[in-house]
Amino acid sequence: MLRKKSGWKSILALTVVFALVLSGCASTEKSGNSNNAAEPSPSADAAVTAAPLTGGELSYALATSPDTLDPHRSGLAVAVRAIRTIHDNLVAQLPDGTIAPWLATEWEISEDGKSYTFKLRQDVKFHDGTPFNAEAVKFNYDRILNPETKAANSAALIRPYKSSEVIDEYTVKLNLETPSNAFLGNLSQALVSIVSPTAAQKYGDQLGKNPVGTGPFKFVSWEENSQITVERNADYNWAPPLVENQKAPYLDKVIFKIAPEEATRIGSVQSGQVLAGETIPPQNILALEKDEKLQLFKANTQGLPYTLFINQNKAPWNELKARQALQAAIDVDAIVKTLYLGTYDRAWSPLTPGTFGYDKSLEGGVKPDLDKANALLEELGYVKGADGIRVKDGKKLTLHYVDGSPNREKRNDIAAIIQQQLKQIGVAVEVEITKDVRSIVFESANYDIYGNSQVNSDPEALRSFYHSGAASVGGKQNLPAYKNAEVDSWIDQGLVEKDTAKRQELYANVQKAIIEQAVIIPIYVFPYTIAASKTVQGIKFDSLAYPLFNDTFIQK
Amino acid sequence: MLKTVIIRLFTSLLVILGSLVLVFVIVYLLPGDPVLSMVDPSTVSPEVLASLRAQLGVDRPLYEQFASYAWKVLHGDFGQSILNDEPVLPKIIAHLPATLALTAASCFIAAVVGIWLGVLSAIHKDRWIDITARIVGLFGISMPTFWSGILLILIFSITLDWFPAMGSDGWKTLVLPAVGLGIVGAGFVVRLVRNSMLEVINEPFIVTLRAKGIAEKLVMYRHALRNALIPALTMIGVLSGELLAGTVVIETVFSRQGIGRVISDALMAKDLPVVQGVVFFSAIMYVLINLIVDLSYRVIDPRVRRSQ
Amino acid sequence: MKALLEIEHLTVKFATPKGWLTAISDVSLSMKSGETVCLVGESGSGKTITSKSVMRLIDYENGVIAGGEMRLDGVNLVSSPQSSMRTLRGKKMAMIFQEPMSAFDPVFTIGSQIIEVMIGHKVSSREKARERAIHLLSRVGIPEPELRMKQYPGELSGGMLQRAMIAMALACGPELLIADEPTTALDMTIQAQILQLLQELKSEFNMAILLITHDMGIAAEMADRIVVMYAGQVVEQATAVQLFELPHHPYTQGLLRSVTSLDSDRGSRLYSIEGSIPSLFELPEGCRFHPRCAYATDQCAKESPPLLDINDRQVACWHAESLAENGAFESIKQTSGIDITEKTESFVREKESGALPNLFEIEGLRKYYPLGKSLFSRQNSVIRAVDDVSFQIRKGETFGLVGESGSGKSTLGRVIMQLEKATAGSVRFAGKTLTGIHTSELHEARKDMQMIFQDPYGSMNPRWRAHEIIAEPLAIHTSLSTAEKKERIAELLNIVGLNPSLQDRYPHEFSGGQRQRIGIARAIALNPSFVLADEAVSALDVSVQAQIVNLMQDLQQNLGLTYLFIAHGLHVVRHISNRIGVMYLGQLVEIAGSEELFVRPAHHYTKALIASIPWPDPSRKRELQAISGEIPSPARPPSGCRFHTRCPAATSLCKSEPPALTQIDHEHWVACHFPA
Amino acid sequence: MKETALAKLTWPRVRASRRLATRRAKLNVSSLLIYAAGFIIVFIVLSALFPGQIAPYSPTEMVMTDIMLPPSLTHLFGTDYYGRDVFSVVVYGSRDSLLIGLASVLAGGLLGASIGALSGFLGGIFDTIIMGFIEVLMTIPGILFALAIAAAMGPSLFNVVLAVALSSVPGYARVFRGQIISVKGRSFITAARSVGAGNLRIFFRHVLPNAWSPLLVMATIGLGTSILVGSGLSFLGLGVIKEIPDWGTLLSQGRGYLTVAWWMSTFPGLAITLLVLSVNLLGDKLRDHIDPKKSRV
Repeated sequence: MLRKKSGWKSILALTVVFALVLSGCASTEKSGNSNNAAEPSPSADAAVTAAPLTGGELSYALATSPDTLDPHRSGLAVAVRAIRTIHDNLVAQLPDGTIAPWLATEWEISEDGKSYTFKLRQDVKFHDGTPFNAEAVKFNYDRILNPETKAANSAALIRPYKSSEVIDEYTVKLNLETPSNAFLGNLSQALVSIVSPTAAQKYGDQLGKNPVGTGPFKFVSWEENSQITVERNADYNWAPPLVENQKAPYLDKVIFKIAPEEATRIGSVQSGQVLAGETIPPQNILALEKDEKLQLFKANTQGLPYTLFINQNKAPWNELKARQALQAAIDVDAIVKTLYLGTYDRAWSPLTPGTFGYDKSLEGGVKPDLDKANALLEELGYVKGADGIRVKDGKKLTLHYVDGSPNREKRNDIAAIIQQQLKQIGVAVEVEITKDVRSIVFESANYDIYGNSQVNSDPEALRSFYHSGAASVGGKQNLPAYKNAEVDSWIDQGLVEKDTAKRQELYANVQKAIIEQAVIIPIYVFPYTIAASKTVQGIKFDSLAYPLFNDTFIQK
Repeated sequence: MLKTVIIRLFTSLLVILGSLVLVFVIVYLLPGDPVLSMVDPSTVSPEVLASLRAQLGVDRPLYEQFASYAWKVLHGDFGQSILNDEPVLPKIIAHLPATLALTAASCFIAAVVGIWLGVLSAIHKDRWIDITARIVGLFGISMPTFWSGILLILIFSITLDWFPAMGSDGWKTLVLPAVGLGIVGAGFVVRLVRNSMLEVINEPFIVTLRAKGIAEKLVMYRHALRNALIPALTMIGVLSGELLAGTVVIETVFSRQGIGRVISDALMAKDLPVVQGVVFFSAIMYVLINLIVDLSYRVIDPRVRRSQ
Repeated sequence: MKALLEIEHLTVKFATPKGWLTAISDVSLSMKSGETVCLVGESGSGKTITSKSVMRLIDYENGVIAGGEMRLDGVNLVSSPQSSMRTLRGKKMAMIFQEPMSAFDPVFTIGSQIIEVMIGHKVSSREKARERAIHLLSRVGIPEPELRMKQYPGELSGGMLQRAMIAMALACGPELLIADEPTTALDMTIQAQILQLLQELKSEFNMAILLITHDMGIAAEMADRIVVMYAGQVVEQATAVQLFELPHHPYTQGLLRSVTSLDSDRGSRLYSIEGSIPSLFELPEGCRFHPRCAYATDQCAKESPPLLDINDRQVACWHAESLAENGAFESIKQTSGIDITEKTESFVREKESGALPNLFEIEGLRKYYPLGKSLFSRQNSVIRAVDDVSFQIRKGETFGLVGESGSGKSTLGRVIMQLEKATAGSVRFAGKTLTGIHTSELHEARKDMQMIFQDPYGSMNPRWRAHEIIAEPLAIHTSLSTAEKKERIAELLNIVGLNPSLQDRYPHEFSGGQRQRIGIARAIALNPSFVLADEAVSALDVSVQAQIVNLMQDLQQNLGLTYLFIAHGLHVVRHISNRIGVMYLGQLVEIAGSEELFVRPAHHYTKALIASIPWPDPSRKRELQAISGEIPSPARPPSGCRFHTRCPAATSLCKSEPPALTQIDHEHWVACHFPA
Repeated sequence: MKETALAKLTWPRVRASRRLATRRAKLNVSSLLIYAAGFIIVFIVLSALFPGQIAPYSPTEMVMTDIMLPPSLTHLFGTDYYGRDVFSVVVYGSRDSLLIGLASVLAGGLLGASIGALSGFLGGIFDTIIMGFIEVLMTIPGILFALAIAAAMGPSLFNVVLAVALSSVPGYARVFRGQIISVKGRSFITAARSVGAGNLRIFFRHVLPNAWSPLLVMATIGLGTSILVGSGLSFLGLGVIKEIPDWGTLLSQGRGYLTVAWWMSTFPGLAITLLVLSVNLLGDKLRDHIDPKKSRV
């Protein structure tokens, strides 16, 4: 917008872009669950047909600093962007949710669903020359279980893994405590990718600074807070079906530049100092779409959308009517349109559209209705006082809204808007923005509403949020303090049900129940967005919207 | 002279020791269980938690913890990052050059711009030049650095494309952050030099110089400025301390590597060993810079030198 | 002979935050080459502004020449731009200043600052300039000039710096040397040395000297002609002899009469001009002196008198002619010599005073200041500010204490007052030992001993009003009611000669003399028996000095006070004191009755001090008898007799053996092996 | 000949009067600046006291249809991404911004001054210990100190004030101690002792009244610094988040929109800058007034 453009040209460009965005949306909707496909811009389309060029460096601006490059210890999505380039998994999850071979060529699941036998590729070597084999797989998964590893998210992902048996050099059998439909999907996640056992033993704690995997790129250097460099693994020949190029990547190097300040990151992309930058805020997306030199890649994340959990352990939110009042009073559409300017999709269900089992029928179900909300609160005996805040038995109707800092994805702003929206129905919202979500929310359960999201590959993710057995908060309750035996059983069945259609139905039931009982207020689906120079071609995404650079090349 | 140096060294050591205690106590007083922020308590067994506590030593009394910490620090062991087990000292050392370069460059800019404007301002006291120079200087200290930093990026990186907006490799990436931080320093220096110059200009010896028929330029730049800079020199220590602290913000804005980023990240993540290490390290730097300034002051100023 | 410097009707204004200030108006004077002209006047008279105007240095101080003409050797100094003024300054005319300590750039060596002038004026090469600088330094009497070249100003004493300053001024061989109070900041003995040096150099370099001074004595010693200024105007101009013989302007006359000379009658009151110098912001109409003038008429109040030629001189007074002819001014010519017999009477009086009881008894008093503790040497270095002093102050007398700066006289005063703890020795006051007593007892004793300070302004809390300042001792030591206090304050103000209506003013709203009166009022508020006056009149102008001295003498008579009067100005001490002690490097070297001391000084130091006083009588011009050298550092006092390094009569005995204070006559004690 | 003499005489007069005119002018520009600074401060203080009278809209009213409108006559400073009137938000936000500055200066100044005063007046071993402690505190730069406290205690108005206040304590302590010591050495203190005044009397009646003015200057300038440190905390995500945000938070929130809706961050940024600038100008002026060395003609 700082550059001058002739009026006609820009309008033309705009229409083209809009048309494509619209058609892109339409096509994703048509293909059902494949929302996570890259949204190609016109030249990108053209370029796919152009022959890839080998060589070049891709500079890619990351939004925060990775914590570690040890996949098993990392807890940050940003780390996964780099981890993904260095490490491979046994299996890959395709956009439609199906599981495809990767480092494992084929697998068998035992009848009781408690053991998985994988046949492994025999031509794979780690970057340090260590051969990839059944021992390596066993080492990796055992490593995650080992407390000394201080595994983070990977420990949760690998559950209910119990042990491994090396059948032969290239066959490994994984034993589970209980059967799990989510297990294979989870195995596709970068956080449980395979690291070199030699390197892990050699570096110990410091593997995170010296990662060695089997991935398309080899780790070169990590200048903390500045950049991470990976270079082409020339021997690479075992890419997942997610990408077209099965051999070594075209790029010589990918340089992840760490640029936490939005303005800096986007400015660098705009001025061409980096070829690509991630996490583009909505207001800039609109502007960048108009930039002739840039293109946008966008992939919706999977799992749980950003959801506001209403804590039913706090009165009056244990009352269905009170929660329904909130549901009716909060104008999610307005929030999403105002804050995300149409670049984020509104969420309707506890699951994102791309996730298996997503119940599309929920869409358009909840509509803002202030009268209804007011009426519901009246029914509960809350009467508006002089200051417009409702009172019952001398107690004001307040809502303690806890959100974390820093203001990720404008979530604090959602709180601000909801504060104003609920004022209209006489609810005083006390917004608490805290750095210490852990102690306020997860230790002392001191919140009426708290918002969260989770990137996941399987609807099993619902368990830790809605199953009464989950006790992530204070060891006593799940986030909404939701206890519903029916929902519990559907979730339990969903984990083991082998029939896809039946499983889908189970999860649909769960979603319907949760929305009907106003357990939560789903807000938005987060799209992972990359702005890149138009010379950058072929950025792909895995099922969780992490970028893949196997097909990427730079046009001259 | 030697005596003074030794006394100064000795007090510096005491101050460093004091700051070691302070750093330790501050970190100790930070609320929240560091162990719980390291791991997910729902996935880790109490035994692991206990072993982690023992490993960190947080289960022992304060003085014992301090003694062992001090002992380790004495041996160059600042502990390990809670987040990724990285040893703290190498981490600091790795980040130090970028921050030092930034601090030095911004100090340089602050000095050059600040002295220049300060002298102009003092010579033309109460005229337009003075008022302009003061306003310019005051703008430097009145603008939030993150804002001026972003404005710099907007103008010189995005619009004009003269300098990169981010990174810490090469002199080009140093320019904008150094300017962003330097204008803050320049603001302080302008005020300092102006006041100092005004004081010196009123000294009787300036009249003598003029009475001797020395050219006004020489009177100002050779004599007055030299006298004015000597007291200003003492402020370099304070200034570099402030600039060092300013890197916390500016390094984030310009996505630079450096100590400032390390400390702010560590504080957010309650990565206590890193916090301790960086704060202590910056205290040492502060003390060292002040020591050097103090000693060189004694060498440069014949008045102080005489009184030794 | 052609005039070197001509100033005609010069008017200078300054821009101040309060508006334009006319600092000098209509000043005219002319100087011939080789002539010494003295500009005399009290503070605020505009003499320094005049000299700075000649150099056009006022341009840098918001000053503007609003009218008049100045020519130096035919060159117009008013219209010359600064660039051409610069070529004149330092070359054709040079200037030396009052404070040699601050007149040098502290961060450059002496040598480089002298060479800089010559290089700046392109009179010689750097090498030649260096040689000349060394030559000049040695000429002005600086030992080891090569070494001094490399030293910084802070490493030299004030006297040495003033010599160096003179050397620097001479560097380009100026035709006009402007000396602005060149000796005011220096000790008596050094002053004599510098004045002597200037006399020598004047003829040697054939310069004209414009000497600015407030000291009529110096003017008498040095001047060919004297220009008297008052409140920014010239009031009288005459040759030195003429002026001292018969001053025509009432102000000049008053000024000359209020000078305490060494042979004035000690018993009598000093002559003083009433009132104080007007502020330049509120100048009176007509003749600026008329409010203080005894002869003022209506005409004086309305019309400003022009500078008229009367009797071969210039006077700005409507009545000058008639006053001079009518002999309204008694001849103030000093009688030559000191007639000892005339003074027998006072001797008798002093002898009687010997019978008076002692109020203070000071025994072996020492005060050492540590010079920072040393890590490496066990030996503590100390400044021996007061080193073994014993004397008595008798009830009702005034004991004068004189000595150069660094002699320890003020420290001695403070230790006696118990404001500082003595290192050793005892002080007994009215029979009670003060050293080492309990705080509460000391508190009681303080009621009886009060103090007047050198800097009346500094000694008052600037945020307090006059009545609060005076009331402070009352508030501390008495339980008077507010009304009683008020009454007492009014009474005190009346006693010290201040209008009680001024009591609500702040210190800065008073003139120097008025402030000192407030200081005195505070000191006598509790009716003390003893008052220490520490350089109480040194900072005041001559005419005001006389007023304060008179006031103090009146108070002594009326209230029966005992004074310890510390000063470096010998005439005043002589005038007010019964007995005088002379201090040198922390020790008392001589104690004698006031007349006795001046008539028959026994210590060579006392003798030198007396000899170095300039006499306000040009007819008695004499070679100034300056002793050589400067006072050594009290941290490293010389062995034996501490004065031996400067003493003309010193022998090897003096170097090794410290002389004890011994009585040589009735009431006359001296510490000298070979008293004069 | 007479004519030339006359010409010679008149010329410098003309010259002088021209110079008089310029001199007078230069005095005015300086005071004009002070007036401007005073006006800005008065306006901001009024905004903080009576925001309702100045702001045309409610600071919380979100008009979702009017988001990110550029400045116009209806919205002087434009609207933000919530559709709030930026001018109104800035006017209301002045209260917390000023509060952060004032409260932290007051708290830090009082604590620092008390420590400095005691240390300087009592002297001796007490002074040595206190100043040693202060010296140690000085080794940790103010911002870092504030950052640590804010990070530890979490973002709230009180904590930000506390953080900024505590971080400024050593500076105040040092300056005030120096001032106390210098006043202690002046001769009117000796005069008071000589009339028998006790320690308490000397401290409260003589030393304090003459020592506090440089502290006032420092506090004035410190007010600016505090506001800036406060906004720095907002930038690092440690600021206060309230329904009506302070300027630092506004600026910090709006900075991501700089290329899209520059008015969102520019006006709060300007408000901070102008306030700090004005406060500094006044502080400088105050210093000139108080320091007799500089007010000399």
